[in-house]
Amino acid sequence: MAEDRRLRKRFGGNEAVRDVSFEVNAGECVVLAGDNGAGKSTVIKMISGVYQPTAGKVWMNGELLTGKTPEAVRSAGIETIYQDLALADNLDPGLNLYLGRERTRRVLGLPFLDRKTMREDAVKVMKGLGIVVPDPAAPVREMSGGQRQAIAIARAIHWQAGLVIMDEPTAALGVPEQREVMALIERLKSKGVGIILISHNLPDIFAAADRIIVLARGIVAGERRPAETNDEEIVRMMMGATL
Amino acid sequence: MAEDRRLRKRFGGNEAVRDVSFEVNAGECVVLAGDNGAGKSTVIKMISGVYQPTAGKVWMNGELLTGKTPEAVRSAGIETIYQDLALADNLDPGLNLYLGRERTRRVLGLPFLDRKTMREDAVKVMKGLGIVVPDPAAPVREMSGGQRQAIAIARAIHWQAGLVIMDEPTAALGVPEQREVMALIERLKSKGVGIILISHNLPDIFAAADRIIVLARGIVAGERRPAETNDEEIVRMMMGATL
Amino acid sequence: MRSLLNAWSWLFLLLILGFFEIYAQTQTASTFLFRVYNLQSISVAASQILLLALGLTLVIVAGHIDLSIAFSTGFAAVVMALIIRAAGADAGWLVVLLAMGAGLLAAGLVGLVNGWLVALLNVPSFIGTLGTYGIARGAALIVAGGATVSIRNDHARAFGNGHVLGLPIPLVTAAILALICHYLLKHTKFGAHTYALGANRASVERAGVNVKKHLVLLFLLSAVTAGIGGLIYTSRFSAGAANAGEPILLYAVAAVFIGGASLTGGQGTITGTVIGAFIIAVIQFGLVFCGLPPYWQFVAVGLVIIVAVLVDQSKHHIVGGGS
Amino acid sequence: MRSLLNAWSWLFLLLILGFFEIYAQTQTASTFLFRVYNLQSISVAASQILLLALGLTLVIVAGHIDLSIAFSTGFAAVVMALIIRAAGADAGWLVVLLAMGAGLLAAGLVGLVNGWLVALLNVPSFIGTLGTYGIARGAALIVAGGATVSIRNDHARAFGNGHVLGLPIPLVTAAILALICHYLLKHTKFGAHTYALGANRASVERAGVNVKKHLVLLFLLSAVTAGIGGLIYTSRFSAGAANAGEPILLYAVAAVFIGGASLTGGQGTITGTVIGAFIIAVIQFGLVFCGLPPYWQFVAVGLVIIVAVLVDQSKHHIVGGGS
Amino acid sequence: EEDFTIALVPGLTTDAFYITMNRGAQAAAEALGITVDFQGAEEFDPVLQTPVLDAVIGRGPDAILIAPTDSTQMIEPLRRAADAGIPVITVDTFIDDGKYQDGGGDGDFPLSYIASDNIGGGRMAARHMAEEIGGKGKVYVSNVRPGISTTDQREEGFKAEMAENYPDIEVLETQYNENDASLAASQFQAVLARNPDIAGVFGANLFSALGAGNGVESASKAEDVTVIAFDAPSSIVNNISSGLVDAAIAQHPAEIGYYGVMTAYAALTGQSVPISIGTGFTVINAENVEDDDIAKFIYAE
Ligand SMILES: Nc1ncnc2c1ncn2[C@@H]1O[C@H](COP(=O)(O)OP(=O)(O)OP(=O)(O)O)[C@@H](O)[C@H]1O
Ligand SMILES: Nc1ncnc2c1ncn2[C@@H]1O[C@H](COP(=O)(O)OP(=O)(O)OP(=O)(O)O)[C@@H](O)[C@H]1O
Ligand SMILES: [Mg+2]
Ligand SMILES: [Mg+2]
Repeated sequence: MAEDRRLRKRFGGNEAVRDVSFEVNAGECVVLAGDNGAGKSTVIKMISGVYQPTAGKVWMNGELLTGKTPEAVRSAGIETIYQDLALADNLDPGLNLYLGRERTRRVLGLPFLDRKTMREDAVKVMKGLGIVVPDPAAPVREMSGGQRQAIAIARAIHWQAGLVIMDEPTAALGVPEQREVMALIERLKSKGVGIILISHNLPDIFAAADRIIVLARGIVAGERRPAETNDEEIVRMMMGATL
Repeated sequence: MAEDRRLRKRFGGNEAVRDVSFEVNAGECVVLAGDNGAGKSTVIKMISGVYQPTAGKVWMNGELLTGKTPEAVRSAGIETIYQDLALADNLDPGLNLYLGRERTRRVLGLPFLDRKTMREDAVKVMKGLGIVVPDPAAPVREMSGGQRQAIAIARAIHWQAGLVIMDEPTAALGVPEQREVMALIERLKSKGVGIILISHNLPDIFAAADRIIVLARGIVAGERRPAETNDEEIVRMMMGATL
Repeated sequence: MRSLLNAWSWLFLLLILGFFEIYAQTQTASTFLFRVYNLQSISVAASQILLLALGLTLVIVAGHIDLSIAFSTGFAAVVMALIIRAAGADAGWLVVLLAMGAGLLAAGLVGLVNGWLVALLNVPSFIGTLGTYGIARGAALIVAGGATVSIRNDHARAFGNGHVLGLPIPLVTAAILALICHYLLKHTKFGAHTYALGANRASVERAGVNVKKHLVLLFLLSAVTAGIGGLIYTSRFSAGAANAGEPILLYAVAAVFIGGASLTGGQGTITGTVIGAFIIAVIQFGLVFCGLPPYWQFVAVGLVIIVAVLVDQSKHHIVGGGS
Repeated sequence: MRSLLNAWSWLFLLLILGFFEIYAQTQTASTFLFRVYNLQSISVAASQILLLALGLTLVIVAGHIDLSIAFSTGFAAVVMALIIRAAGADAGWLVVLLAMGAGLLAAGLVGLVNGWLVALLNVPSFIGTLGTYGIARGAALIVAGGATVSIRNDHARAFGNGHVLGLPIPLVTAAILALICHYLLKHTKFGAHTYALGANRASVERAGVNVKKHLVLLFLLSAVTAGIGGLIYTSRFSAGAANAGEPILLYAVAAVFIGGASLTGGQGTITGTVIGAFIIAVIQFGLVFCGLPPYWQFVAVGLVIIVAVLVDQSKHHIVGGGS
Repeated sequence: EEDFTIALVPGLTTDAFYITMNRGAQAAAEALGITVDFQGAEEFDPVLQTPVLDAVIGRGPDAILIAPTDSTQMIEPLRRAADAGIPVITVDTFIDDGKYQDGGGDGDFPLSYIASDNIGGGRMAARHMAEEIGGKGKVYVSNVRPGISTTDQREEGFKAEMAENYPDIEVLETQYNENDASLAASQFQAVLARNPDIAGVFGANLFSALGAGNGVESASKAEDVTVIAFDAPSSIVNNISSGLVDAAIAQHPAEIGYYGVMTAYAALTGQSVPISIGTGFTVINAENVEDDDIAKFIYAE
């Protein structure tokens, strides 16, 4: 479904990612694992259009995505949860959920933002993740770390995407919420949605992954199916290049 | 050593924290556990002087801290790792490490920032955490999520603090780095440093804690020693109030 | 709760009005507030400020600034005047409308250049619009031959000094534009994106919004509302002056900031800006009305601006917020 | 690598100088660059801009703005002139120094008020300093009785128009202040905190820095450097004018932004500001030197400002950075 | 015949008065076959005029005609021209005491001063005002901003004349409008609200008068309030025709420019020149505004 071929990204003198190639099939969850600074976030930003690769190409269902804007990538059916969440801090959860695809209702023929419905939807989606927001009309600036992350997750899963990219989606979540997200990934997979997951949590990685791709210092150190490997090997592959 | 008595914080109409009291002894690690939005970060911000409590008091070694600025709290020997990291994105890791306590050297009697030494120190401290920064002169804006978190950790442990507060310090860290931080906590404890740790990771909580205080919806749902309890009970206490 | 936020600024405006009313009653045994004449004068002055401030509010909410409106106004004013003059003394309604259209086009051109610079070339808006400030100024002066272009046209004059339902036309124009801008900022996707842009550009970009197009539209809007200010100016004074907008720029920016906007973006409302513009117009009128010596007026205007914001600050302490 | 960043602005400055030199050689068979007179005139003009822009740079790096410097300059100029005039025609060095001290105190007062408003009362700096802009303006006019306070004092005149080692004293003063500000911003804790403040106020506060004190010092610094501009003004022109700083404010802000600062703070350098001020001074002098008609000069200055920033932008594409 | 280059530095470049002065200067230049360069600053301000003057000196003209923006502040900058051997003639405004070549004062070096005197113009405006309002009532001056010598002098002359000769006329506080016609209109309306019996306004420059005229119109007081304007660009003349402005004191800027260039030429060709040349004023009002011989005093646009 989605395919990345020989992606490469250079920041000034630092080559953060080199020759990373992999593909994701429908209904499959590919985990990108790797130590801090290995280049995981850089890879997914190249897929989602935030960074332009220095070299390499990205396809989705045969369509070339390289060089497209985040706008075009999103409308090609790829939703992304960024590690820095990318929320508009001054807007409420409802508007953040619908950012770029706001719901409107017509009054005298003119479209008006339907804040109420959007807020209610946000409360509903977040409840599905186990998160209760005390004041859904408050800007997300005033939310706790986990509440903010839940909004970012809600934003990505609320749409009918073909591929969902998740960059450490559970980092700030509580235990029950983490379980909800893992269950969610299973549900998405069963609907045929492809998933790229980045995580540092080994149990989660093994639970969710169909394939694990290990990055080390910007290159692919190896690829394994969870059944074929174990914690120790994966950690060794991650460190391989850092030591 | 440090004591918090009946802390309470109200944001507009939302009472985020109510009647939270606990104390930390030298060389002890107290874990604040709780679901997302339970009020953990709010409690530690009241201790570190970022928020003024609506009611309640904080003492450190008999000295009243309530009403003091973050500046005064920090010089009373309390270092804090904030969940949002609180880094100056446009400065390099060295300056972030030393922010507020910069090193200078004298040239013709005038103090000049000693950027080089500060950078080297930053590289050293981060290496101790298992993190390698490709360009130590780059602003931290250009660092990966884990690298940024390592800088925030480095900043708190680099000083001779009596109490170190850590708000989800390992959320963005890789597996080996998480282990380093756990080892670090042990080292600090053995030096007599008190620790308040916030974490969502149950194995870490049980490994590090001398006492676990569970917050649920802004109140203390219970306090346990790790030996007296288990995962399930802690999770039940966290959820108790949210369900 | 949140909808009451602006209540403080309203209150402050009422307070100044009350102060001047008491002054009028006790010192001059007349009234300040209950004279149509005073209200009209104040509202026309506020309108001229608003015409620069309305579009600017959206630009500032998005975290940018537009200095060039100072001369977008003048450019539009001069172009309109030139066309009417070229058409001769007894040009009809159609010519006046045409001239207005041409004036707006001229202003819109400045807006497009700003948008191009800021959105596509990534020039910081302060410096980019300072550049077009110079260019629009030069262009207006060159077109006008340096001086003010005076016209004699009863239609234009009727438009600038006439009334609709007893309300001065500049006020009506500003009110309609304020409604449109309020609708845009508060009730449309465009407005939501504008707020988000001011808080975190990445959030909007990654949400799949075409930020470049959005920025171009913002600068176009601010140039066009300022241009309408120029049309009103030419009609009111029967003269198109290249520097019509320049002295008002600072007041316009002040109105936006008094209205609750901030340099860093993400904040501000049209209601706030409207109140801000009226606060400025009321004190300028009121201080003269009270007979305050001119230099003291500078001091008093400065003080009132500061107090207006302090009053606005106090709401945060009451409604909540950390530290 | 990083230290080369400014190279582009230098290059651009050299480019304009080169352009004017070629013009001079080919069109007037003279030289632009190799005449002491031209260099001195340009550097004195740049100095007057710099004296407002230097302190302002630090304020802008910290994410704030200071509009009141326009009249801190005038306030200092008027106070200095009044004291010298009061002391009579043949007042000695001591009186002049004393008068300068008093002028600085006056400017410093404005800075303290700004600091108090912004740091302690949390008034946004744009609007707070716009308020003190009005107040300082009124105060300067009231103190001066509305007019320019002219003096006759050979010491003051020698100071404003004299030379040290062949360099005009205004240039020497600006150069010394530039060095001090550069040292402060680049090499001290104070500077590091200023940058951090512009990027993330919370980072500095939580690091245990007294941010309020820091802000007060920043506004004091900017008022005092602007005040020194006022002293130079009074000495150069043998007259203290209340609006001495006003016409240069926009150029000063432009110099800071051309030098790489941004509205949102956290960026900018003194070297950049110095280059910015010289770019402005060179084109203003050079365009007159070339005999470009005045209105075209507005256009040309606008264009050069934009191009200066575009050149500055291009470095980012070469040195790196995402998206 | 020599090809001289003379620089004309106005008080500001964007004012009809100085643009008209330039027309006169160019006419003289054409007649003499020499070149006149028009170079000035955007605002009437010594801080802005000085760098322009410095650059003009750097260009090395044969003579400089300048309207100094301040009588004391421009002495030092102009001395640099004199030191460079460039003859200086001041037009419209002066430096020091305005009496040159008499051996007194710091600014004694210019060769000649050619102007209509602004204080005198202010006095003339006052006399016309007094005549129109019948010698009694309240009037005020609408002015740009404090610190501009020409407009300050018009105000000064106006007030002095009133104080000396018209004891029954009360001159209220001056109002400063920053060159914003809209603010000038609002100020008139506020003054009127405070003083319903206001009898007249003296608009010290174009925008002050335009604004006052508009304020009078909005208040429907065109019959009762006398507006006297200073300077006569055609926008004011239009307002005279339509009755909003009662009279304008027109200076003769084209004459000033013409005589300025002629004087400079005379000096450059070694002839002696008068130390001062006064050009007159013309009062334009509804009676003469349509006259053909008045048309030449209306400023260029
Ligand atoms: N905008 C940037 N400019 C310069 N260097 C960057 C930039 N973004 C990332 N880098 C560098 O590229 C490398 C890879 O970063 P990346 O964020 O992809 O790591 P990651 O694998 O996501 O790590 P983590 O697990 O810590 O989030 C790091 O060394 C980082 O410092
Ligand atoms: N500045 C603020 N203004 C208003 N409400 C706030 C603010 N900060 C936090 N809150 C609210 O207070 C509650 C507690 O927040 P807090 O950040 O303390 O939670 P937490 O326990 O740290 O959660 P997490 O594990 O998700 O970080 C939340 O409901 C949050 O929305
Ligand atoms: Mg990452
Ligand atoms: Mg938290």
